[in-house]
Amino acid sequence: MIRVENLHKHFGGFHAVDGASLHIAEGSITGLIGPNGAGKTTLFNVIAGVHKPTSGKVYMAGQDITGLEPHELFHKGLLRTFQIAHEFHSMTCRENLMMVPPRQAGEGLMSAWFQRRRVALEDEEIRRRANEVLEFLTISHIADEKAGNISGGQKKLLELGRTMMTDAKIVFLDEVGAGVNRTLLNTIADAIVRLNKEHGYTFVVIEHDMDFIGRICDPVICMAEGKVLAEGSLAEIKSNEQVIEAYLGTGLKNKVKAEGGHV
Amino acid sequence: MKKLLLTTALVGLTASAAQAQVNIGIIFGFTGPLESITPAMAAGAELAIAEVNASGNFALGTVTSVRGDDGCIDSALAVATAERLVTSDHVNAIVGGDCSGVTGAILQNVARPNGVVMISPSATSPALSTAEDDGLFFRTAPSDARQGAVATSIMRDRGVNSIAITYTNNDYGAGLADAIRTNFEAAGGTVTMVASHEDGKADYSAEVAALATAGGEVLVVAGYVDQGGRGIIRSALDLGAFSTFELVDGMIGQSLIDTIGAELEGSYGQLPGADNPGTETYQGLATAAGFDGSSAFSPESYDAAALILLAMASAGSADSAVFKDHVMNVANAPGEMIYPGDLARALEIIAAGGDVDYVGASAVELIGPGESAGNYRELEVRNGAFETVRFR
Amino acid sequence: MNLRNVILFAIMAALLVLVGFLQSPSVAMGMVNMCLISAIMALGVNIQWGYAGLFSVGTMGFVALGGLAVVLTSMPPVHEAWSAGGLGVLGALAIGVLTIVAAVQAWKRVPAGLGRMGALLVILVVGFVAYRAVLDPAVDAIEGTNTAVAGYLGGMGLPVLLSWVTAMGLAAGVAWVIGKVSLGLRSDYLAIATLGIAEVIIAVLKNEDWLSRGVRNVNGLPRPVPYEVALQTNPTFLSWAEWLGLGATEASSLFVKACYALLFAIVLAIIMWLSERAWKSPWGRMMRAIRDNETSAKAMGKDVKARHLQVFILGAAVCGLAGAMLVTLDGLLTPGSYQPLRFTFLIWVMVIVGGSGNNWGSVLGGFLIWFLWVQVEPIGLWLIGLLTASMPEDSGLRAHLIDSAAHVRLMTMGVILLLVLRFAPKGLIPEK
Amino acid sequence: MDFLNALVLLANFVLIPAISYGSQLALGALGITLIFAILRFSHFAHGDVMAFGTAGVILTTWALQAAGVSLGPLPTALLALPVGIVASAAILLAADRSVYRFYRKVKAKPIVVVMASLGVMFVVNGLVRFVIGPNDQNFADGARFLFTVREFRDATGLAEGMGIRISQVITVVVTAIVVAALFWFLNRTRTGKSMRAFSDNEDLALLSGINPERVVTVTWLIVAVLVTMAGTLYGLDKSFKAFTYFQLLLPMFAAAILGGMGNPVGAVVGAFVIALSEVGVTYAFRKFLEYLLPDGMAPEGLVQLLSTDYKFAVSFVLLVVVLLVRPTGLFKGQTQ
Repeated sequence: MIRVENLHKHFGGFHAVDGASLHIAEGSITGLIGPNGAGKTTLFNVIAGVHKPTSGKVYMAGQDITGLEPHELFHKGLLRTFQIAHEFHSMTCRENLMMVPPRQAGEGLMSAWFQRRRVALEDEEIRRRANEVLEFLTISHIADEKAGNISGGQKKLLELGRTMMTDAKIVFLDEVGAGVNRTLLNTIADAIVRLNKEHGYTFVVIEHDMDFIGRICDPVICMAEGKVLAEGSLAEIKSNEQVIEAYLGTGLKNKVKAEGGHV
Repeated sequence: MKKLLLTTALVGLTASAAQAQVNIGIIFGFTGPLESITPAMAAGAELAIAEVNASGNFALGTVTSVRGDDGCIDSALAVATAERLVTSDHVNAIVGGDCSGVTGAILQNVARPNGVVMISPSATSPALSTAEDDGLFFRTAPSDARQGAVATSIMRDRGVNSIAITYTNNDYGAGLADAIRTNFEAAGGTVTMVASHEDGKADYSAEVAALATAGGEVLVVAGYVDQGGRGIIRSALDLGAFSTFELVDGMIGQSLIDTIGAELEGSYGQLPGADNPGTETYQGLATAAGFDGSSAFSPESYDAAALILLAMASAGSADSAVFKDHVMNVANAPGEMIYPGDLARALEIIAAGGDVDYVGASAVELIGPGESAGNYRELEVRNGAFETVRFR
Repeated sequence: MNLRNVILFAIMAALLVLVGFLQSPSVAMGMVNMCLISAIMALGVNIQWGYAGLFSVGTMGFVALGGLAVVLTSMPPVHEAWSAGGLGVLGALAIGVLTIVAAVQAWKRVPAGLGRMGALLVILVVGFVAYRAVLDPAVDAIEGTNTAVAGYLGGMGLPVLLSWVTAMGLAAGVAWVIGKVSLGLRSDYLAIATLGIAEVIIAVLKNEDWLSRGVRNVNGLPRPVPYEVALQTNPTFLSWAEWLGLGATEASSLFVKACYALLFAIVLAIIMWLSERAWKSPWGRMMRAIRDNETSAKAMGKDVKARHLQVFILGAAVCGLAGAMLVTLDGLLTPGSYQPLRFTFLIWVMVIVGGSGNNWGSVLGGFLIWFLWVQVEPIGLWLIGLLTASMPEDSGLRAHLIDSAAHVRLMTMGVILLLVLRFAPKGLIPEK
Repeated sequence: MDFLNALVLLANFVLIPAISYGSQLALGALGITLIFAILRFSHFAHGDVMAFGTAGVILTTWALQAAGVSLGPLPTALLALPVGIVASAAILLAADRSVYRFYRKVKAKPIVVVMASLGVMFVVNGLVRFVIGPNDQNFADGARFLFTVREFRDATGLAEGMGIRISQVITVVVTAIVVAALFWFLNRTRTGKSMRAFSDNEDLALLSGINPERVVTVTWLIVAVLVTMAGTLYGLDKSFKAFTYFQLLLPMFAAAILGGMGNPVGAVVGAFVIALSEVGVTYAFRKFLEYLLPDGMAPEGLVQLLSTDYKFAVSFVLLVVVLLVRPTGLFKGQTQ
């Protein structure tokens, strides 16, 4: 589905992604783990078109998609969510979902002005779909809340919901579980699995919660210092020497940093 | 909001309370690029009004004046202000506006529709000569076309063969520069360069540098005395680019000599005015009233107001439709010559059925479409002051 | 429209009616006209800022272009000037366009490096020299023809109302170029860039005399409504006026203003209808999403760049339209009158005070701020008159205060802006 | 000889004016860039605050002149500087306390603060006219020239001359001292270092115990010094007029952005680039070329790239081009 070849992304002298190569199989739920600063989010950003890579290639279904704009990738069926929820805060949850479907007739000014009926019909259909998604995610009760006012976990659900509003092929989820309580996390996990099974979405999930990863992901890829360290089932990864060292090493470093006042 | 309503109401009330009198609107750009010379202009007009009131000979009642701001360059504001003065403060006539652009706008959008006489002391654009005005528009300043001819003859008489011209980038400057260029070239001289300058800009070295390369014996400065024109002269002297300047009417002012100093000696220029003792009288009156009477267009403003009031007296009516036909009569011969400070006497003569020839502070002589004939004084800077060389 | 908004508009209407009673109906009608134009300008800015969050402070440039469009459309052509240098100017403009196209192509085709820089430099220098060589003599010839009243190419001699359409086209076209170049910049930089570009537009208007007489102004633009003077001598009209119990002067002045007001109100109504309809459609939903979070909107497949360009052009077109209406109302084009304080910052105050992102808010802001802009001066004069009434006639302070009265206007605008930003940051009519 | 003449010509008409104008812009642009670095917004009221501070200097100068105080060949205004600085510091701090601090507290978007600074601009604009009026004010005294064009020509025997004014010398010297002092302050003192830390990373700086309000206050004080200096030097060199100072806003911003917003070195360089391009691109090079080219090859026209009407357009075209090629300016400015 997605093949990444020897990808580099440098910010000045800092090598965030340093020659990563990996392959994501169609229909899988791949977990991407690694210590802080391993380059996971940067890798996401490069694949999703937010950053242009310094070098290296990204292929989707055999097609070179390196350096395409995010909105172009969206139309190819590649979607992503963000580590920190990127909801449209002044819009209601339902509107957050309704804005997603591409090529809506009503997004053209001429249709919006002069084809009121056509636009209304189409919008009714989109609204119905949005309501279904809300139902699916069990958040129908907040459909008319401003997205800026809902809880962090609900925002994560909403982001997941947005990916359901279009015909996605592959969805990148960046730290879906961060700051989400256990109950909601389970809801999210269920939703991911169902989407994978029922709609055939491929998922790539960055997450620190190993229970979560263990529950839904196979295979799991571990990154450290911008490179891919290991790939396999979670159990295999957990017993990998290199992985343990990478986690311990930076774990210690992080501890020191935290005491030095880093946030 | 309530307070605002209240104040608006009160403003309205004070305005309507004044209805029994004769009202004169004074519309100048109290804000905007000319904001520094307009106070002296308004003071000039108000001086004439105060003089008429003090005389007790004005049969039509007490004269009050209302100031209005035209922003000099904001025609929408100018029209709104004039509209307010005419229809709400019920002014019988307008002294103003100051800049030619807004003057045209007020004339077309307010004065003509409402039939109100307008006398501008400073709008000199030749285009206003041909504007439709229904006989309502006059100006105590001559059209720039005339000044071009005068400036040319001054320079040619002094043996100048090549000049560079810089003008303030508005209709006044551009019109004047055109007039000077055409006249000077027709008289066989060379114009090396005509470059504009923007008023109120930070730095004029670029303009002066270009003018200096073009060369010329004299730099003609068609600008304003305390605006870009002065900056250009300062910069030209500092850079040694030019040493002699020909100054147009907007550039004449003691403040120019005061700030530039001795280096200006020998430069010359022209200012509207005939061989006129009135100018000096006016400056004395102005000083006594606490403002600078030599400030640009201040005498013309005095004259504009005085002309309106004398024409009203002569017509026996403050109605524009009636007294507009009397403006030319009181301004021109025959009749007794009237100078600043003589307004009481003028009113007496008029009341007695006599004829006056208003000369005023700027040697008013109205011709053709109601504009100043264009008598000019040739001035030269000698011993730190403008001295009159001759009249043209 | 909820009750609160209805009340706000009612208060605004009451203020204008009050002006009609206390000052005069003619003043009030004149203000209504300017209020309508201001409201349209504010809508233009609101489209750029309120809809898309584009901090563009180049409003003045588009307003001025609208004014230029009126001259180019409605003034009769000056045949003398066309035969003197019309071809030369057109040729020079063609060379200019070709040069830019060639430069852009070189930028795209030649690989980066010294070669590209060299090619660019050669194209630009050769193009510039050729442009000047063709343009300069043509311009001299044109400007030499009857400078006092013409000296320019004139317009197309079409009905003046048509110019309102061309104004939108002209402003939109220029906005397309500006947007292509500068919309990628971040907010503050975009502000300074557009501020500067607006100044450049004014400089062109002031200095390219062949185009619209430069600072010499174009007077006597055709009017879409009858002249007062003509009405005053029209027997039918006079009998109407008499029937209404009005003097001929007042009636004609009111009638003409009412005609303008009707025209402007129709335009405002159309723009409002289109704006509201667009804002409440999926298009509006998409724009709000883009404004809320550009990154996320991109990730959801929205072409943010193209949409920004679209609203930038739309807003510019609306500002251009307002500019054309303003010049039509004035009957003359005075390039010197375009000042950023009046035509950019004041419009921004209108949008912020009214409520950005809300069309009705912008309209209210346009009305209220124009009302204050005109009325603060007499109120200030009156207040200072009260303050200084007890001072002696010859007091220096008194004279100083009276001379300063006119500056109260700017200060008031500043204070209002600060108060609204602080205590009602969403404006008088907030976006819902 | 011809070469020397050409050089002197260029120095007199292009280099010297551009350097003194550039110095004045540099001080203004430094203030803008500092505010941007520390407080993270574009300060639109800068030109008017400059006028306010200068008005303070002028009023004091007049008082000193009336009292018969004089500095000999140097302008008396230099003595009055502290009063002007206090005045502009007062108005800046007042604006900060009553307006900007609120937005800092609620962590408003920078754009909102920019709008607030527009409001402050309107208010100060009116205030200046209340205090000193809209008129042109001249307050320069002391000697005017170090040497004049004529003196130079007589002394060297060259056909071309150049003059240097005392005000230009003061401008350049004062600018050099102020810029040097500012850089010393930012790089060497504890407060300066904490300001730089604050500018680099606000959160980190807060954690390391820097008092943000103190940093902000110090910033405004420095800005007060910079604007008053810039305004006074400009007023001495040309003249004071409230409207002109408002107009200076654009070139100052152009300079700060060109150099890289938030970068002090960039602001200084940007100011000189703007000043040089304004004077240089519109300069008519005919005379200059006449000296350098062999006889008979002298050009016919004025050899002027662009009419002076468009001189400030040059700085904007330059600005836009630089921003397109290097979005952070010539020197790396802040991106947020």
